[in-house]
Amino acid sequence: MTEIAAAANESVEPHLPKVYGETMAVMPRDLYIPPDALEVYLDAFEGPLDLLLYLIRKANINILDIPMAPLTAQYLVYVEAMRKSNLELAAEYLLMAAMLLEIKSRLLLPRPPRADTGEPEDPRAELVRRLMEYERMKLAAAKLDELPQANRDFEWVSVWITDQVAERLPEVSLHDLQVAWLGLMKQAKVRAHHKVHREELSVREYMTSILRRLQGRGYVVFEDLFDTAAGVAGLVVSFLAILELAREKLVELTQSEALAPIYVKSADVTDDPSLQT
Amino acid sequence: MIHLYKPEDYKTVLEAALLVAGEPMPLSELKKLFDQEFDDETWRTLLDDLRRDWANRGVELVQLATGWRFQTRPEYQGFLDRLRNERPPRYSRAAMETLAIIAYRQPVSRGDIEDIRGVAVSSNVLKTLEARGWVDIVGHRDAPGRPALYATTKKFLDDLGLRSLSELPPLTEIERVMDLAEQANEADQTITPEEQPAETAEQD
Amino acid sequence: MIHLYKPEDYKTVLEAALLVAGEPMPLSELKKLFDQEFDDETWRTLLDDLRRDWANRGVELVQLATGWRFQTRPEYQGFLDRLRNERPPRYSRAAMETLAIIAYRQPVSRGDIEDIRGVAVSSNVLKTLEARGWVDIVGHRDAPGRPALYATTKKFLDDLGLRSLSELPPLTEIERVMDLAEQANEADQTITPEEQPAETAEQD
Repeated sequence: MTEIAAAANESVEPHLPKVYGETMAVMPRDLYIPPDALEVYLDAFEGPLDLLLYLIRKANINILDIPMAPLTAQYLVYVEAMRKSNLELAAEYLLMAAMLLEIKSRLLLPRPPRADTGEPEDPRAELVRRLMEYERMKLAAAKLDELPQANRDFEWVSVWITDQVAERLPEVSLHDLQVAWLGLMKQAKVRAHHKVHREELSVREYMTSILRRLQGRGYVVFEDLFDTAAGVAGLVVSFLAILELAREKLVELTQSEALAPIYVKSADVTDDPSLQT
Repeated sequence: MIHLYKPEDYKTVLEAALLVAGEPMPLSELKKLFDQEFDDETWRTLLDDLRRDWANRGVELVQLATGWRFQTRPEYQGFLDRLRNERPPRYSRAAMETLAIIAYRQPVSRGDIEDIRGVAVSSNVLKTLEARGWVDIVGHRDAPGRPALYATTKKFLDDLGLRSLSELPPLTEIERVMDLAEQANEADQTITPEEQPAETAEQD
Repeated sequence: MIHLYKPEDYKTVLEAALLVAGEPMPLSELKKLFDQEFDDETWRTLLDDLRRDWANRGVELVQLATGWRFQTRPEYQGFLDRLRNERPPRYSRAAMETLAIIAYRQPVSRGDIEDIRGVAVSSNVLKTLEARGWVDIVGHRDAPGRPALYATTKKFLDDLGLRSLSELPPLTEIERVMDLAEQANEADQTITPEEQPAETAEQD
């Protein structure tokens, strides 16, 4: 009984060779099963097809020559025993018993010729077909189970993404800027007022850079705002930038007398004497 | 953001992207990584190169049904299992047989599965496989009761390391097995199945 | 399960374990990996060694309060973001127009921006651009209220891949494109931009 129980437990494992290998010794050689082992024994099988398959493959019963009388008798014993524990299972085995009996009875009768070939059909053919399909799937299940399976035989790599705290900032392209301007022009009806050329843009850039240099400082000597390394073009643009800044009242230009040094001061720097150079 | 110059730089970004990906990354997705457009061959070289880099590690780069992904090698699972609180349960034979029938005979209805297995299919088995994301309902048969038709998913392929259903283990040639059973019988009877008259069955 | 002989073998297992761990792994947990008991110093060496292996990669091994884990380096975030399914955030039209005005017309006051846009500029828009480090206040106009003057920064140029403002798309080109568009729908208007009076917005 314990051996049989062990066999039953093993059969839950999908590796069939173990089931058949290890359990052969205690499994019945024919259709006789000790009544006290019946329940455990049947638990080892997935159903009547599985049981039949076992009997055919391991107990040397030819599928095409199934001994119908003892088989039927044995099935009726099962059904009786199983009615107490598992009615559903009993019904399936009962169905199989009925099918076997039907085959048996049809074998005894003259077979009607098949419509297409005129050959009589073997009533066992359907059972053989079903058994073969079941065995195919049963073996396929075992092979599938042997494939490495995610979370059982291997794991997915999952590295933490640091940014889950960092905010994702919008990306802006030059095209976006261009589109923004285009929209502005269209709606503002002032497009002609905003004709700015490439050269003017560099003046604007110098204006910003000069304002930055004046920031936090008081008066700066005019000449100091020129970067000679920028070349003649750079000097001219710097000069234009300072003039433009003065015109827009963004800087103050002061000269105490003719030929005295010219001082430049950002318009937002208050006249704090301590900041004067 | 750093700048990429050498092929190595691109591989570093690709590696990081694949290591953090929560799911297999298709090539079309990976292509979004770089501003530059590389042709498929260059991508293949890059990915193969990266795969070689990981050839002797506990983790490998694999190509699955839905894309590329890093996964641990099964040989290392014994160690990794020690860090788990519980081992994932093995599926029952009923579940595996049901899965095999769906995988090899899809799309199939519950009735089809029951016909092949010869027993009723418990709802739990199908629910378990659906919950795992391995099978789903792909339609209904135009028959009384409009039974649902089950098929396997991409996740099933991914989780089993397959790129397509054609990589499923081939089905065993059962005819040969049956022949053996018949031969055992023939030894006594010397009659081949074809020639066997109907009367033989009555000899029981 | 494979056998571990060399220190490298142990590192390979440790690396695989850390790569699949969903959360930081405390040392006490990592110790479960091996049958052998190593002292803390050996563990430290092993982990430091592994950390060095990853020194120049897109992913790094870090020690946090709760343990060790692999995580992406922030420098690579820009690339990895491209694989997210979510659409990248975008600035509002108001923000983009404000940015364009500051870029092309700098230095400009808030009043200037409002004049050009024809609507009030919300403080949030300017704050957003300042927080991004793209614009800042470079001075104040000597006018009633001493309005702050905004200009773009070096970071703005860097982030847009420009060496100087002169590399911004020239406005003439923008206008040309716009003119083409307008000529199509405003065929009745006879005044070309060139013929329009010379008063400029600077006079605002």
